[in-house]
Amino acid sequence: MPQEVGRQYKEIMKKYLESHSEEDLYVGQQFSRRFIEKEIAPEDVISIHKTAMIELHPELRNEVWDSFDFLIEMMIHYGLTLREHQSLIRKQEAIQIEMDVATKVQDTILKTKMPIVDGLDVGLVSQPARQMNGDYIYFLNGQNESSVAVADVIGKGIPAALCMSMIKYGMDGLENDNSNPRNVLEIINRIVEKSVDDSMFISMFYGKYDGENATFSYASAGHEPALHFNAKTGTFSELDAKGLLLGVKTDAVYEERSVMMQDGDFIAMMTDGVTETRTEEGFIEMEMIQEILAEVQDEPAQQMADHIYHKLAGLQNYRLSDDFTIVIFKKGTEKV
Amino acid sequence: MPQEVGRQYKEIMKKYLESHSEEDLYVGQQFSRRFIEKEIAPEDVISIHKTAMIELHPELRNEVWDSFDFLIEMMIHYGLTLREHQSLIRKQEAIQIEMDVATKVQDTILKTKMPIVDGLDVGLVSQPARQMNGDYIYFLNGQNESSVAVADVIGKGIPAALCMSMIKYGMDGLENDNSNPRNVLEIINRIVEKSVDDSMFISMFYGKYDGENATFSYASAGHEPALHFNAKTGTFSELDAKGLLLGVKTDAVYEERSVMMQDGDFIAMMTDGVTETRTEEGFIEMEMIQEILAEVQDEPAQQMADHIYHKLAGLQNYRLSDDFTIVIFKKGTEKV
Amino acid sequence: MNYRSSVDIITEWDIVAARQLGRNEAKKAGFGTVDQARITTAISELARNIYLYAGKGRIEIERVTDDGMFGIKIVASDDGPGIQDLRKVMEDGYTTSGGLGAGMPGVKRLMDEFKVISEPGKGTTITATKWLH
Amino acid sequence: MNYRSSVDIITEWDIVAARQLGRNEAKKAGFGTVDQARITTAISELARNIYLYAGKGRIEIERVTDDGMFGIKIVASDDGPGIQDLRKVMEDGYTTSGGLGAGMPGVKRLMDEFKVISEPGKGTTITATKWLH
Ligand SMILES: [Mn+2]
Ligand SMILES: [Mn+2]
Ligand SMILES: [Mn+2]
Ligand SMILES: [Mn+2]
Repeated sequence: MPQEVGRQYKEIMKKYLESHSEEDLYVGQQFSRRFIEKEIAPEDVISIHKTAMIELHPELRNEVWDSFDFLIEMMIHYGLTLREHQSLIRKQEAIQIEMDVATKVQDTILKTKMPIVDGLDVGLVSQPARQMNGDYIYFLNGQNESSVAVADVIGKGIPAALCMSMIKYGMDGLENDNSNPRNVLEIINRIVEKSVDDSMFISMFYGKYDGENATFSYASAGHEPALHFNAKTGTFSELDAKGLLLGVKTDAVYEERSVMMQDGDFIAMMTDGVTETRTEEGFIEMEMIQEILAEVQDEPAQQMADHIYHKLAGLQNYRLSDDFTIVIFKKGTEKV
Repeated sequence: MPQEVGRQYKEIMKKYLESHSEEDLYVGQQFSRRFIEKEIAPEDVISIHKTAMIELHPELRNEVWDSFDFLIEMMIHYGLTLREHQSLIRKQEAIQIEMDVATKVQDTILKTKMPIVDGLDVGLVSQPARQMNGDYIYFLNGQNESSVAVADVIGKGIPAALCMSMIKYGMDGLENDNSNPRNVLEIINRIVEKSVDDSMFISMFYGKYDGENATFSYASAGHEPALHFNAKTGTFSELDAKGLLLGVKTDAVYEERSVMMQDGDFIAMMTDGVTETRTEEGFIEMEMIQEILAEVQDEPAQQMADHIYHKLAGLQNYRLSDDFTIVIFKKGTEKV
Repeated sequence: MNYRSSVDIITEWDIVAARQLGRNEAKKAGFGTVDQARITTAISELARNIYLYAGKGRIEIERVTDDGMFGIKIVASDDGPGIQDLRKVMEDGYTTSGGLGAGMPGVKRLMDEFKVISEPGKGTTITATKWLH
Repeated sequence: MNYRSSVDIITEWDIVAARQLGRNEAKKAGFGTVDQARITTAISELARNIYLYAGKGRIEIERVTDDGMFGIKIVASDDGPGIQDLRKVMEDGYTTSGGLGAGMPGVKRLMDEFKVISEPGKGTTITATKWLH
């Protein structure tokens, strides 16, 4: 303990004992904060205090000095806890650095290529609510066809990240003849069920656009329904199909349905971070999403996705409570 | 603050002020530890102390009481740091639970199947030094041939775990005609280079046993050489091949070499956790590993692997400083 | 009708004035020495943040009652730059080592209730209440 | 020639005796009040661990010199069950909430040097030294 610290402490306390002014307490408290930064333990503070009192009031009775010794003894474990705290903070910082690296690795591993198919215009927004995104998008491109998996991992952090890399490589391994929505979900379900612990589930919507006959076929593993906008009638219909969440049951089967797309039609697939947007007045209605999409029905798909993101995130002051993902497949008006 | 606490404090201190006995300090300190458990802040302790002193020695001068008020003010930030500590501990516990789940997920994702090939006996030990294993083993089984990748991820924790899942799915995706050692390393190197940040490298040894002509071909990405035991001559030779660590350079090329295996021959592939076993006298010599293996040359491959693990881990009191992995391919004496 | 008084924070001395006001009010309201010191410290932190980061602002102190409970409410307001990343400022460890002092998590712990409203460019209002138990 | 004295730990009262011995030695060696309390607390923790987990053992206290430095060394030894997972016992947070009290990391922090030798089934010897600065 540098003697200088003790001298300053004595001066501040001396002034306080004479004047009882708030200013001295303020100065003293700012001073005590520097103690903590210098890792001076609380028992040291008592000792500094005792020394200062001995110098200022040597006439005091012995009981006072003894009582300070007792107090020092009482403070030792407080001092230990404090030092444990400082080491824990350093540990926490190391974990943070590790998480940053992991996020970067995950981003590179999980990146997916937007499809280029004649006559299909694609838009995508995927915004994480916290550091790691628990929504996952995977595009699979064939000749004259384009598929997308929109998934939401229930569960967070590192296990969820590992889970997504598993989905990605599962998809990468798909053979071409297995790429129908119901087959894809069945295969991925088996992989997930085998690899993942019971507390982790994944909802997934898988949609495939076949450019040959302008058909969109889809299957769903407990995921939010998609929205199909019919340009001719100007109306929306929900696209939903029966199926359990991935990872619940090995031999789950998935319903597959399909719909024809006309020029100007679009299909919006999303996660519950979109549909369960929560404002101060509560959750928004599905009609609201439809209205927002209808406003921009003539824009390119990417602008449509950006527009709905800014509208809904704005309602929450851009503080998302869940990961937000929307994918738009729009059939071009001109056949290229 | 329950009054009872103050009353007990006063009693203990009273006894101490009268007798100055060590016993009272011991009792007092045990008591102070319960304070911390009850989240009683250090400023509360000063206040309890002051109250006790007022009751025991009301005759003391005002400066004493004022000095305690000053001390309370000095302790407020200590109290805050302590409460921050308690919340940090809870956060740390949550992270620990997440890591446990991640380890389990990783174990399931990464599990690999030991090969069954006529005439080849395989043994494996892989022991992590800490919670997550940074060594990785992957078996690939074809008709009448069996391959193994032995890898060591340089880098730890979560990023390393993500990295291994990437290798695994990269291997899963290999086409049969690409399964020659040099091709495998070139493909995996490209995947790793693309996905991984510059601070993470992987060393890998890839060996393939072809049952048809009893040939073992291999390539190495900056990995420890393997050992080939020639049963006829009773001597060892090192199997090494030129090649950069994975993830350094996109277009790295790998040398491929091969060796014939006779009945009773075995090949031991390992990570540096084996060769760099550190005892109190320093690192062990490669000769020592050869001697230990030679002792058990007639045992089945799994017993050989277990034997060398127990020998070397025993030298370190089973406190491994690095992950320890050894794989043994042994050519059976009887052709089945 | 609530009793209410305030101190404008412009210079560092105003921090001391706000502390003094807070301590007096806490004492009058019947808080013990330690809680007086905690309330004063919370005011000190809030006033210091205004002085350091917003330049100027105001600390108001109110006596409040709610459902038979009696307490003291601190309102710290400024028209400063606002808090960019509220989530980060509320994180433990983030502020204690840096310039914000005991920072927001500290003030939150010293008091019983705590609320921040902040918009970048439009200033910050922090309300914190401590109840007499 | 080093001065050396010891206390056998069999009952809880022996913990107090070991503390007393340690405090006296620390005082004689010239340590200040706070360091006396820290050395005594370290002895207390070690003796308590012996009493609670090994049943019996011994605390020895030595004066030591090294390269002109002067200090006090505590040796705590027992023939108890030994420590199963040394790594875990040395972890922060692990011991403070459980039965081991301030535990090993605490003793390590109270002193300047610290060493454990433990083999399951064969007992534990802990050596901790504090230097006079
Ligand atoms: Mn989610
Ligand atoms: Mn969600
Ligand atoms: Mn490694
Ligand atoms: Mn290694």
